[in-house]
Amino acid sequence: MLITCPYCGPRDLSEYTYQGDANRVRPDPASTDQAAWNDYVYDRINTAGEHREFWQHSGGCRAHLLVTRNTLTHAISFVGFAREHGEPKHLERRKGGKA
Amino acid sequence: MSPRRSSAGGRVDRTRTIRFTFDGRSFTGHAGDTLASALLANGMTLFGRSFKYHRPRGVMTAGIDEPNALVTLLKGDIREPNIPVTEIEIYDGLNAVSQNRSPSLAFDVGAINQYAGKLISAGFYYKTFMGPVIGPLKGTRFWMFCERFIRRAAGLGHAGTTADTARYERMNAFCDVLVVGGGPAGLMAAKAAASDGARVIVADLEAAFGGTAKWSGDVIDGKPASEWAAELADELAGMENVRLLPRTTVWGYYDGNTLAALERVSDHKANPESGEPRHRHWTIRAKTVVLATGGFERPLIFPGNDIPGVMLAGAVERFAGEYGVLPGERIALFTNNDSAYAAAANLKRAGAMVVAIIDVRPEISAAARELASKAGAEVRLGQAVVAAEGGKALTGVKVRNFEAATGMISGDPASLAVDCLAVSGGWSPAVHLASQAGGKPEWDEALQAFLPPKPTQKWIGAGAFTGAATTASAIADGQRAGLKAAGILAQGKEKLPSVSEPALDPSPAPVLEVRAHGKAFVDFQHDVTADDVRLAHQEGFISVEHLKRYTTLGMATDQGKTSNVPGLAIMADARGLSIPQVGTTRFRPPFSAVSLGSVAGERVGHIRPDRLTPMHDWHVEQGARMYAAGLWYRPMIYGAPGETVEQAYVREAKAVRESVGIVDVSTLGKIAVQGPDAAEFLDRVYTNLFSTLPVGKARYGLMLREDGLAMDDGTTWRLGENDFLMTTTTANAGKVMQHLEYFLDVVWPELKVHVTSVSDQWAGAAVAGPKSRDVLAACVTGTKVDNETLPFMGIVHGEIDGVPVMICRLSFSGEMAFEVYCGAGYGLQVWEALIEAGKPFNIVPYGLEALGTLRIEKGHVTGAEIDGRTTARDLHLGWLLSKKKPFIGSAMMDREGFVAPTRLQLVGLVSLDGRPLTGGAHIVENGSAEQLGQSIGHITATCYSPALGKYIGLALVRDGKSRHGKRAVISDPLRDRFGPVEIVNHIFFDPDGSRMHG
Amino acid sequence: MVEQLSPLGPVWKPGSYGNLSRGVGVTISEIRPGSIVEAAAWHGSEKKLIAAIAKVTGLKLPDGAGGGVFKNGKGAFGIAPTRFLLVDQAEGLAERLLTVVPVDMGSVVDLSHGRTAIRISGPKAEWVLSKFFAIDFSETAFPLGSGKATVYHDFFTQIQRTAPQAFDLYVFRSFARSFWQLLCHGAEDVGYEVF
Amino acid sequence: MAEYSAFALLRNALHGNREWKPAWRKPDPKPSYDVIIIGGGGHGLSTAYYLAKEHGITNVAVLERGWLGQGNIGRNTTMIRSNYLLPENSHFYEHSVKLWENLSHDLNYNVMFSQRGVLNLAHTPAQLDDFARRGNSMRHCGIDAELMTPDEIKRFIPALDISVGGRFPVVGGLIQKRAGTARHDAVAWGFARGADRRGVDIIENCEVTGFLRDGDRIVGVTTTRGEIRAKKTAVAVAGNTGAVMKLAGIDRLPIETHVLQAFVSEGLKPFMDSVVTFGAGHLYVTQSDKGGMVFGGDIDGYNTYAQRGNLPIVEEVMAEMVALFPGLSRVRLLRSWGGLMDMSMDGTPIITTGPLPGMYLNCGWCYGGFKATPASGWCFAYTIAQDRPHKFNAAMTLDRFKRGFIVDEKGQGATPRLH
Repeated sequence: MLITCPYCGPRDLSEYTYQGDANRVRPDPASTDQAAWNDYVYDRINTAGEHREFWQHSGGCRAHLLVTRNTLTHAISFVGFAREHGEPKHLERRKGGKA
Repeated sequence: MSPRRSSAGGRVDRTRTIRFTFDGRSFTGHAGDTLASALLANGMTLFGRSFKYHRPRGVMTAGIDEPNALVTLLKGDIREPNIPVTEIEIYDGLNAVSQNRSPSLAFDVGAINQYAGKLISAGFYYKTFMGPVIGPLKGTRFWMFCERFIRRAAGLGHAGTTADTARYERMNAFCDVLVVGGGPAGLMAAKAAASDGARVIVADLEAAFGGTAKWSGDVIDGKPASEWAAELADELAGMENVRLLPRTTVWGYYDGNTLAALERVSDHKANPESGEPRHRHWTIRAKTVVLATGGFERPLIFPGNDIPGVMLAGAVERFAGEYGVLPGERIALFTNNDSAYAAAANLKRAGAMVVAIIDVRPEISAAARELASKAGAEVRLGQAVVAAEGGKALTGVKVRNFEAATGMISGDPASLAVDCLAVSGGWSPAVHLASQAGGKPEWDEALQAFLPPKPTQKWIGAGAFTGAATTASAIADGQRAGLKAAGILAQGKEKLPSVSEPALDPSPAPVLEVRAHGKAFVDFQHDVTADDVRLAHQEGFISVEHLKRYTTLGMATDQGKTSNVPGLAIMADARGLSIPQVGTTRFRPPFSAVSLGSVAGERVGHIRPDRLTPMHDWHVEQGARMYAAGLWYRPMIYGAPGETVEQAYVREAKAVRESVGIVDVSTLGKIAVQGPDAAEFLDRVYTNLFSTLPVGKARYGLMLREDGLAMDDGTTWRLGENDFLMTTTTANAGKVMQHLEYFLDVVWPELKVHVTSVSDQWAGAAVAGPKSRDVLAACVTGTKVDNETLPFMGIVHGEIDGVPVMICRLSFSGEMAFEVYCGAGYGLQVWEALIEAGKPFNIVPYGLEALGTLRIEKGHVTGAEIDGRTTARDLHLGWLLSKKKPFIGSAMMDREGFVAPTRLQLVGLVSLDGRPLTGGAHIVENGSAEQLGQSIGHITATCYSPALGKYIGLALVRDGKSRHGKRAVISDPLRDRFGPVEIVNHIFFDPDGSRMHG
Repeated sequence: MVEQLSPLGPVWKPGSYGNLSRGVGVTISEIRPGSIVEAAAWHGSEKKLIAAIAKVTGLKLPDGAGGGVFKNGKGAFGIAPTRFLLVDQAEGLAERLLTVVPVDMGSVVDLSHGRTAIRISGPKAEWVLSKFFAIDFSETAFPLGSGKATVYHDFFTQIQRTAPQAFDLYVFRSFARSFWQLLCHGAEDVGYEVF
Repeated sequence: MAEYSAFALLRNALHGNREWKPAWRKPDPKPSYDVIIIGGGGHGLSTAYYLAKEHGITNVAVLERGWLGQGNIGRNTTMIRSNYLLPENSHFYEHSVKLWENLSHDLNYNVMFSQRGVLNLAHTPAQLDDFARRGNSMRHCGIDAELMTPDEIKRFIPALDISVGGRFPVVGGLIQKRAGTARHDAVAWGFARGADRRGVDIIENCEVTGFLRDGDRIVGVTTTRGEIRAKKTAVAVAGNTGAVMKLAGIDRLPIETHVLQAFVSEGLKPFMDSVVTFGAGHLYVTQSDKGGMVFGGDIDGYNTYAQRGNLPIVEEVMAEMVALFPGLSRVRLLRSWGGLMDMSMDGTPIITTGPLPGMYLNCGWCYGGFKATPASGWCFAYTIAQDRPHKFNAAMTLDRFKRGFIVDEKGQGATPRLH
């Protein structure tokens, strides 16, 4: 499998570390909503099809990437920097500044 | 010249004689021979014994699809089992032996099995060997008793235990176009693709390029096809944008157009050149792939079809055409299609006597008739071979009338005396790689074959792979594919070579089996007969996968290349369905068997690297026993002559408590955490506060995982307002780095923080003991090291022996101690300077064992306690859990199960019988070797404590805190260690820390 | 100033080895620059950092991922978004950079001891490196001066093409000895020279 | 249906094997059952078998989308062991081993369970202490375990390079002698035949397309072969748990589906008579009765439903294989395959009532599924019949994550690729 790192270009799977499901929503750090935290830490949508996930180019630029990959075919339809494409909830919380 | 070798023709060099050995007997062959062609030329017919019935078997094919003729190659004690003779290029001194026979190939006692044929039919072993339900042989015993004999009978060749001395290596390649298969289609594709400068790789599993052109007898551009192909290959070899890979099997088609290929670099040489590998494992990343892998001929299924001398027609043709070897003196052909007629004509041209062509079809094309008369062969249409006769060699065949539509047999048998029967059941395109790439092959009724699926990755098919039947169409196909693959717009007027070849009918008759009395084999190596397939059907194993698994059809070393379609056909017939309705099995890597060594590549003999500290060589010179910690090597003890491990670490630990010792801590993970938000970031990452840490001070910190369990601990030093140096445990350095990067990239990208691994930038030495400050005072310049300048957890910068150093006063040992850091390149120099300065105080270098002893006495935790299952509170680190702020893990750390009183908590243990405690032992309230107790926990670390004069340990014990002062029992049945212990506080020594603060 | 000790120790053996029948395929040497520094900008400050680097080193970094330049013993190339690896024969580059890289621009980390620089050059350099790294070393994919960060199993490596047939490899110091041995082993088939 | 035995073989041989009957019937689905089990894999079939055998519940249908046993029951490295660290796992897997020990007789089908031992190699003193801790934990749970010295190991497996190329010398090992291997397909066929003989309907080529509900209660399923009602509906579909549970509106579970590759070499004469695992990497090896070396390593480590792996794992596994057995570098890899693993968040399976009324869930096997086959079915059958877990699967609940009663054998936390 080749993943095209937006910085390094197409690189072999062996250069990457899988960092898991990118559909999870991390609650606000101060939140004490146990259900929300449990959902974030333990539950997965485990999609059969287009799956948003994080990969770290640990054997290259070390950036975390947001990858959309079809779990039935392994075809990759999108790769971007996680810091720019992390899931929307992050963006909202960011406006609130440091947590 | 041997009896079976024609006087001319083929690409063998009759002027070069090569000597080799088979089963201890020496033979000669010629340059260009395979072991198969050389032995056939010597008149050999018997090559091996089958898996189950041990029936005599000859060569059936001329390539990698060979199911029968497997041998073991010997290089001294190094063994290479199960290699088809058709894949082996001979060289002087080649030494091969036959397999799966005893005592000899000619006389094999295992052959008795064939008389038990009906008894040991498909799946018989599931129905017996279960043994009695009571008595000494109940349970699994009886089966295991029988199994021993079954295992001895099964298997093929013997593997060796001697380490292989050959070299293996990997190679990464990138190209615009990878052409798989160097036949006419592949060569044309390569030429077209390369014409515009594209980077092209052409791989072919044979020694010489050309594929069928090497023996087809066609004429291309007025030349013999073999010449045409050789010239084209030379032309390609001369282009700098083309790489030709002969003897290279592309065996895996993985995601992202990544293909794996095995190049047999020096298997054909008596001695490889210096540094030359035996096998090279290519990982090829191609923008586009051209699959021109050709096809495999299928056998026909009839009684006796496995007798040595019954071969595939294409193979017989190839032996004659490429190697100038005639596998028989009187050859007959048996076919359901036209291709055998071309074979007959070529055989005749090579000097063979072609007795007859038996064809199940009532009539045939004019071209076929013409070829038959060229071959001088009697044509018997609407007939079939109902039996092949002979034992270790074919003596003749029986032929009767056969109705293709119904399979009905009639009329009196005619006997033909032949010593070679060339059979053809039509051709199956080699769709394996396309199937691996994803997608299901599609059945073509006219060609009676599975054709490649629609591409699911970037590949284009060409030649026989696509079902193309003629050389002309293959060539045109190849050119088209090559242009397309390289993205060159076809002008439509690209010059195509002219081909003269007979106009044969590509469609075979839909007949693969002749049902008559006797064992008719479908999978030759595994001895799966047509009746076995029908038995599977009868017992309900009717899906392709069940058929395969129940009968082992297609599971042999040839991976069903010859048996797959015939097997399906018989099942389809039994179920009254069409072949595609029964389905095909999905092909997976490897396309054909590859050596384990080749895929291991250059890592054979270099499984993982050594990671060394700057002081490594010094430790070794001082006689340290080195300990592998992950990839690192660290001193375990600096044993003096005659010292036991315990004596050594006790001596070292004592020295630290009494005077001063020094230990190499360079392996600790070190991460530079920099930026205006660095302090804020650390507050979120650690359970305790770091924003309040003043510049020039260090603080101990604990990290949790998101799930609230302890992850790692260490000290972090504030070197500047925005500049921290984080240290982690040796084992978790990489994990923590990734943890920090994840949160900075994914969760808090708004933070202005950079993390950089500086583990290798700094050498570290911990100087510990009451005299440690005196040692520093004696060698450090540029700063004072007294209590005011360098208080506990303080940091100063200075020089040792002219080398800039950074010194932090912190203690793992519980003694007054300092960690001295300097550039790794200066590590040894500073280390030696410290040793020198320490001489007056009898400074002692100490290793991991002493380090462990000192930390156990102090109750400090390491990976053995922070094992991914413990909470901060379990380890008495609750005081580090800040209430002032959220941090990673804070939301999850108070879950019911994480605060339950039944949890394992850290305690100290003291051995009450004066004997050592054993690591990994369990703790029970009471119990003995005879009567094991209930485990209430386990020991995580043990030592002899010189400070206490006792054997002590740390343990994780259920509700441990409430057990202080209570007695318990160490229970270690594995090492038969039982005895009384007292459970105590985990801090054994100097609980108020006066010594390190002092 | 004290001299850095090489991590290669006893495995560094000058001489010629392997199959030299077709000449020397590659030359392998440890180059020992005085400074190896990683400089990183906050997102949005890349241009400012590139200017600061130019000011101190005189090296003008081209735009674009992995872009780099190597001249008269000085090298600079991109290793990650907003991050650059800088190499100088002279010591003290980190200190000099810190004078022009304020905290609101980015950060500077001295790796002069943390990374070991190995140069492999010669007609077979691409061939030998391709035995380990899964990247395309051809000059079109890996132009002169540019750099790539990659990994071969445990060996994280940053590579700059410093000449048409030469590559400078930066590996973690603690791995350098094993890496050196592997590289030499891999060069035996083409013949190699160590100095 | 006729008993299998040596005598039956002989009798049939004399009659040209014409009398063998199908191993199981191929009935059409009835409109309703007491229990429907979704998934005709090892666990589903064994659940049906034990429902009938232990609880007398025979009005049961096993619904299989494709051909019976097409999942991991036929795609594993056939290893059976109960050498676990945590008692919650030990007791469960030991129960399984005990069922294995009599399974061939129980099923009248030779599943070829061969107790040739599973040996874990240790390469550092610390690792040996870890193994000792695990072995002692086993012994305190009444499970056999022993330590071996390097010399004993060398004698036990002569082909093994106990210096591992000098890099990871073996300092000892932990062996469970009652552990071993079995013939994987036979297990599926044996349970199928056993369940069928007790009246269970095994329905192949019957894909579940949805759940029938009465309020939020599950009262059956819709399938490609029509509607089937049931008092109780059990799900045992391993890698496809997510997809099937989505049909019931459960769109999140503590499960990720990954692919595990497995490998087999060409057949060899007896080379090694045990199961061996490499402690300085991740490799497990055995030799099948047919002679092939059967081995595997880590999962590929990313979410996937494609039964195909990638090259890096293949290369790693071969490198470790040759490091342990330097004599095998010239032996050839014959086949590889990929199985879908339902990786749970703590590496421990889930066998539970719910999550919806009328529903029962069995999943999260990571790659311990094969050895668990009998106990999984046995415990799941108990849970379905009694509507509460047996003590062997009491810890394997779905809510253990919320409550913090994690059973994390490897201590890796909620990172499935590391379990």
